Amino acid sequence: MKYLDEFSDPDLARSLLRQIHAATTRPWALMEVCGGQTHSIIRHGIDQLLPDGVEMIHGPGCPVCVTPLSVIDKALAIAARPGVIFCSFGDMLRVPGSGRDLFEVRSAGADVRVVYSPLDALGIARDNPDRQVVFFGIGFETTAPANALTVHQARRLGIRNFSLLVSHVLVPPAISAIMESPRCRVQGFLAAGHVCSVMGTSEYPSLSEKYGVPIVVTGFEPLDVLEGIRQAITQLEQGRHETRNAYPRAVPETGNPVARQMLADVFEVTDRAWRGIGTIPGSGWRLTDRYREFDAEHRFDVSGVRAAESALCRSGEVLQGLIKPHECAAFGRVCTPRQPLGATMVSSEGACAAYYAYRRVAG
Amino acid sequence: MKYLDEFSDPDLARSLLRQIHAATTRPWALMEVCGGQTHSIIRHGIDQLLPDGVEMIHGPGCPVCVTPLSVIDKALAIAARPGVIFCSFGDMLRVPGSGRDLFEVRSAGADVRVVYSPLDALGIARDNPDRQVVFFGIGFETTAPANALTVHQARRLGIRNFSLLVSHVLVPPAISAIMESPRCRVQGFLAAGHVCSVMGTSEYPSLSEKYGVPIVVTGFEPLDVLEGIRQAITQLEQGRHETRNAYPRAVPETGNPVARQMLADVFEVTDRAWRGIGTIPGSGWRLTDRYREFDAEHRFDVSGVRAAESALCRSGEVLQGLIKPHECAAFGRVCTPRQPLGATMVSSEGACAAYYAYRRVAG
Amino acid sequence: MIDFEGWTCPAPLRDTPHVVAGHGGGGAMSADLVRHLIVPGYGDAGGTAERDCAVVEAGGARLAFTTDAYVVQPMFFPGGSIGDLAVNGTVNDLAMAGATPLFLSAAFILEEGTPLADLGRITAAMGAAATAAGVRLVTGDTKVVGHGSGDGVYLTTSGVGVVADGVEIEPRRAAAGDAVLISGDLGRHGVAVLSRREGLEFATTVASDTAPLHGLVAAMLATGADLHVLRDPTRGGLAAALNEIAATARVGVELTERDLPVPDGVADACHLLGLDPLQVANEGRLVAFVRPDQADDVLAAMRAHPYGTGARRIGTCVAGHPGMVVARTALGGTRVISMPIGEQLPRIC
Amino acid sequence: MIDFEGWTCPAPLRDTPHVVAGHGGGGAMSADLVRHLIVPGYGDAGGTAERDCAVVEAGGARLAFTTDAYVVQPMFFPGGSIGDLAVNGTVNDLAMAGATPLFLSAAFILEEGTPLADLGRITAAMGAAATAAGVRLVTGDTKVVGHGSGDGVYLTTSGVGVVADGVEIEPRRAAAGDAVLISGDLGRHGVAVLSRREGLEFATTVASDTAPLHGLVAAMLATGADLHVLRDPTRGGLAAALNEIAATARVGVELTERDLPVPDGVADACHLLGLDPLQVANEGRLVAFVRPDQADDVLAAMRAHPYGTGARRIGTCVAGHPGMVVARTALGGTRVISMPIGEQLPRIC
Amino acid sequence: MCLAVPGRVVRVTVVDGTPMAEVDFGGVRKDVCLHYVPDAAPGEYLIVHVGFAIQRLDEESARRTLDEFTRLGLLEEEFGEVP
Amino acid sequence: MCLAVPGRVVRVTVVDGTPMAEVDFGGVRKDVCLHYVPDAAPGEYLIVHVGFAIQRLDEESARRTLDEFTRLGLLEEEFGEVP
Ligand code: SF4
Ligand code: SF4
Ligand SMILES: [Mg+2]
Ligand SMILES: [Mg+2]
Ligand SMILES: [Mg+2]
Ligand SMILES: [Mg+2]
Ligand SMILES: [Mg+2]
Ligand SMILES: [Mg+2]
Ligand SMILES: [Mg+2]
Ligand SMILES: [Mg+2]
Ligand SMILES: [Mg+2]
Ligand SMILES: [Mg+2]
Repeated sequence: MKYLDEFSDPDLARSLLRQIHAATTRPWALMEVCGGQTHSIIRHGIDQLLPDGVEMIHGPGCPVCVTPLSVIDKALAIAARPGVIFCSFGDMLRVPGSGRDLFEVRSAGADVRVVYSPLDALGIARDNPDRQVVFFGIGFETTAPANALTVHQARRLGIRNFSLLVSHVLVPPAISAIMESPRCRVQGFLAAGHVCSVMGTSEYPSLSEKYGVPIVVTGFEPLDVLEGIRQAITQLEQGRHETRNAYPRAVPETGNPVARQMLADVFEVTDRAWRGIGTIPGSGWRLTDRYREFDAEHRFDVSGVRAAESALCRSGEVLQGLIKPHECAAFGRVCTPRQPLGATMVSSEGACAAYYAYRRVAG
Repeated sequence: MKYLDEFSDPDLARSLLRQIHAATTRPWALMEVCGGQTHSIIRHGIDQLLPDGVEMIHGPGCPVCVTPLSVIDKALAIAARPGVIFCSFGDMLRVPGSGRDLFEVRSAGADVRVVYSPLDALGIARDNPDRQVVFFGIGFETTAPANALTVHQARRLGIRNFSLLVSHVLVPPAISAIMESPRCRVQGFLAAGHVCSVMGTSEYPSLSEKYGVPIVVTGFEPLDVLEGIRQAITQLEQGRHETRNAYPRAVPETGNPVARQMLADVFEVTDRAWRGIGTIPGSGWRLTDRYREFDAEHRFDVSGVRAAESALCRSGEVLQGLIKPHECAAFGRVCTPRQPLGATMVSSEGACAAYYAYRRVAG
Repeated sequence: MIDFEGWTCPAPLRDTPHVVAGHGGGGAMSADLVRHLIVPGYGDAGGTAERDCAVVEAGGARLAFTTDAYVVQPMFFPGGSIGDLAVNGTVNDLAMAGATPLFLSAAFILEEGTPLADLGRITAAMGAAATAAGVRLVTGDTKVVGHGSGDGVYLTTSGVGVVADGVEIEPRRAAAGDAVLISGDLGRHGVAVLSRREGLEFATTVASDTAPLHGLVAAMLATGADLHVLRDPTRGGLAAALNEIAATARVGVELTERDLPVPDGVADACHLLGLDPLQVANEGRLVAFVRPDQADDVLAAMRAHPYGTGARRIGTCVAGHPGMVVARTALGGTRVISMPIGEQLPRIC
Repeated sequence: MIDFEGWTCPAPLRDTPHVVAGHGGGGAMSADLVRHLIVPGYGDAGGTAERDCAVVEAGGARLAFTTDAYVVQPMFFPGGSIGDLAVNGTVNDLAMAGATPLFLSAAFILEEGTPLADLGRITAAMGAAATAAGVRLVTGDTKVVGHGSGDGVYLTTSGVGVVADGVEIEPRRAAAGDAVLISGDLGRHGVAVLSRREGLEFATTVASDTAPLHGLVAAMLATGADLHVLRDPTRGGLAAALNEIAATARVGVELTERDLPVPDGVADACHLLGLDPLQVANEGRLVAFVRPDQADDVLAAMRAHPYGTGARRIGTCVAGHPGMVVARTALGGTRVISMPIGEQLPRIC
Repeated sequence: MCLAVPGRVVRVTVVDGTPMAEVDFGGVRKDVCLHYVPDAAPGEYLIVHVGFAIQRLDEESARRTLDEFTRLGLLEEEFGEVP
Repeated sequence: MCLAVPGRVVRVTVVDGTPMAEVDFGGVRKDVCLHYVPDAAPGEYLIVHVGFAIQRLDEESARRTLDEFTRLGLLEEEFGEVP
């Protein structure tokens, strides 16, 4: 695909790698915030090609992984109700709640459907006027415009049997929370390019400043990731800590003003729990009062749902790079990709899952 | 089974047959009104063992066969509605309406269920409060008490998602209609024992009197049928025309007073169309006003349903013994048990179906 | 009896644009579907695909090969489960060709939400039945379908067996004069399953007759008799089995009703529901067409086998009324035992 | 790389008391279900029942025997239908044992309400595929299930073929040093089906690769090479096929990512939906493990066959990291190609 | 019309205010509504149609009918067989 | 997070008052909501996430970035390879 293949060119990648090696004089710990970048790093083996001592810490930027247990449990409770069609992005179906996952709820008879887009869920609502259609509106700032427009359309078109179970999370507060952690080892960030395609880059310079870390906005192809690493290490080696945009083809400084305006109309900032990490103040979006009637938590009383996170799971520490997955006593024993206890074992790019896959590689 | 096996004894049957032969001096045409007796006659080959010239004309006493096309079409229309559970006795499922049958409606997604008893349908209504449960309440006087009590219970227990699609028919008006037919060949009747178990025998003497025909109330086992034939022929040979009860073990003269009282409360007399015959005045029951809200025709507006009976079908004449099935041009060509046009081809004991089965027997 | 000049066979499948339940009843609608839609679709690659069990030659061996899909509801019933049914049914289809069954395959279609414990009970029943029948389950497949796109466990077994030289057991070999034998009483399986069917539940002591019959067939062959036809009267019961044989061989069959072994519990359940016991399924019975001079030997061999203790002669194959099965009633009349159309329905009339 | 002392295999099937979709995905959950529930249920009658295709001896012949259930939705997709899929799939399972496929059976489970015209199209596709593959559809069965207890047509085909003496093609024969070959490009079937899947519809020119592969196998055998393993990478794709072989033979596999032939249309669709093309199903491809000194001959023979024109070497079987498949990335790193767990899900992340 | 069969009352109960009975039909047992034969007692035979007892079976009358058939048969033997 | 891919606009339409586009992703085509990039024209490249265009792809910028990578590679060659 054009603009993907070019930014995967192995020769240019090797050239960038050589420059990273040339620039690196000591160990550095960088975090790619975004799960998509984690995926790219593992998929292409980039971490294995970095200079010894340059460590990539996988951040909490997988929307599937960080959706709090309590919200998953609410999703399971709503999906199990008779008459409900519960729609979700595919990768949410295998995420375990306290007891089971959406696959199991579906296997017990619930009508759970995988859709490509929230607009597909709205179409299902229109086609099934006698059913309640709920879309599981998770995601970071990238996905929020899609969910926002969908609920906006539902209101505009009067599709009242549609609602959104919202669990949006925001990147900048997460970066703050990571940096505020007493044992934080992160020295520089790769910021998530597609989040910035929507939001722009203006939120990051103050974070670079406050915490003294370079933040490089970058993309997802190997060259993008490598260039992000190169720029971050170059800054670190030079003692700088600035916000830089290494993904200008997709990220204008102002992001997408139309989308930001819609977001401001549909969503408002709220505290949000992150799975395995805990509550981060002001780190999420919920529907504004104007859209309250389309809020699935409001429409279906799920206030009684209580989540019990596994006492064994140390994914919060893993996410912050404080421990390695195999230092968790549950790892590979009671916690596996098939029976995950924590967020980081759920998704294939989660740190624990990645370690699990590599566990047998002759080192 | 006790009281079935004893009344099927072959030795006693042959003895009764010999007495029939002994008593018969000329041809007689008898009608067994009841489809159950038709079934028994064919099942045991009784018609083949009667004296030459004694002809059994199969009457319109199969509730499945005579249910009018318009009611079947209403049943199909109601069953096809979303949210409806349509319950029926098994043998109604294959009866064709103008276009299709309940099997085909079910194959298109309707929830059509076979039940043993109308009470089972009421149980389904109780178990599915969010669905409309409709029972196809067909039958003669024998079945009417069951349907009556079921709708009575629904009212008493407040099960408001239950309704009855009623098409009850009555034997005495049918006997009158047959005898009033200008070309009528029937000289004596076997009356339906189980109808009389409910209604008693008091309606028949006036018919015997008015039309000058013997009427013998009898049962369904070979000895019962043979005894009915024997008594009818004996009367005919002697020039008598009386109503006699040859089934006293199941038929008290007053029938079942408790049942008759319930019937009077739940049902009222109405004109009723008989499939292939036409409308017979006062030959049916419908729900009284007290039970109107449990009337499926009332609950589901099916007034627009119009039935188109096949122009080819001559089942009315067949039923009255005026023509033989193979004299119908459609017989065996466009009308077969698998693709029946008329009532008498629908049920395995219908006259046309019976002829179809025998068509290949070396005469 | 009746003049039937101008008789025409009704156009098959006419006016039925969709699959309906009756297409699976093992009667005339099932047969039409296979004959007029499935086999024509196969074209030159089919040809013999109508057969319940094919006898083919491969690598110099004479093989029997068969398949059957099992969708029985409920999956567990008095006397058995879908698991032993699927093993015994396929073993029996091989046995009806005179084959020694050797290897079975099993393909599962599982509905989401099916308790794994149920699947475990089924596979254990399959293992036990296979061990009892002396066959091995050598290959398989498993698929999962969504909730509401299945019903618990559907199970398709296929089987391979070896047919000895000289054994030619086929429906078309039914010949006028043949004795018609049955290996035991009728209707137990169908009544057992019906008694647990949702909406019809009744209490009964009748249990399914499910059993592997290849040992019985071996005992019959060991008499040296030239068995013409063997058939397991499953879906559609004895009525369907005999009508199929009569139609295939263009012979008539005459039964003596008094000799048809219908156990009391089956007769009673059929009375109650208005069913014909001759149309009720059996899963551990066979019907045999045997030369009349060999019938007594074969009957004796059957009766000496555990699965043939109730064997008896029930009728005769005749040249008259080809394609038609007729029973002489206890009263001395005759009635036509016709091919069931679709599936059996409880009657009120 | 990581210390994994104290590692324990997770208890199979733990905490999953019901069948879920993943049990049918052809990945680890499917394998667990077979290994830890179905086969143990069979007891002594099973044993080799894990096999996709069994090689057995019957009547002096060496036979291959296999079965597969097809529940694909939609039933018609670019490049084929459930009908040709069911014929080719079973032909291929036989071919992967080095057998010459001869006879097929077909058992239908039809949902009430399925248009007979659809069934007709399916049987015609089966006939055409069987004719093309030179096999005969010799026996079958048809069942009907209620509306909402099925989904159109489910079709189980079983197949019997003959294996020549000396041919020993089995997963456990994979040996360190073997060249790993693929017969053509990857992922066409899965993408074609996904493109018509309700809720995911997209326009694409990618069509299913469904094809019978026994002719290709015959051409490979005709080189005289000692083929160690053949496998059709169907459900779970190349990832599942190689992981299964690696696990069975206790060998490692090393792929060179650059050599994996993923056509543009497949790569693009996978990018869009976040799928891994190595986990996407193929229905007309085989992967072969061949002695390194014979690899060139075999590759040449493959390329000369119409279904092998895109054949190429994609990797090597190694003694290191037994049970594990690793790919060298274009950048020079490595990544683990792990066994898919359940079925593939479109990702947003 | 109206398939109705004789069965023997095994046990009587009341469900939702309605008298019910377990009825034995030669081994097969079904629950039957007794609303129309409310005083039926265990051991008695009932005529049952679609789950309802519609009438009591008069055993004495049944015996008399059968006796009558037998008597007619004996009489007939005296007068010789008919064709 | 946030799998988003570049695609080329083939055709634009309006559905229910919302601008939509058929977008080509190297052969694969999907309908995409243009609400957030309403002035996108056929031939332009968009960044698409879960059925929505979230941003225009700046082709000029992409070319410049690639040129820069190439230039850095050439520079590096001048200075010799790193380990
Ligand atoms: S291995 Fe499992 S339990 Fe341990 S930290 Fe990772 S996700 Fe949590
Ligand atoms: S053969 Fe068919 S069309 Fe003719 S009278 Fe009988 S039912 Fe009607
Ligand atoms: Mg078979
Ligand atoms: Mg058979
Ligand atoms: Mg069979
Ligand atoms: Mg398989
Ligand atoms: Mg179900
Ligand atoms: Mg297979
Ligand atoms: Mg295979
Ligand atoms: Mg296969
Ligand atoms: Mg069969
Ligand atoms: Mg369906």
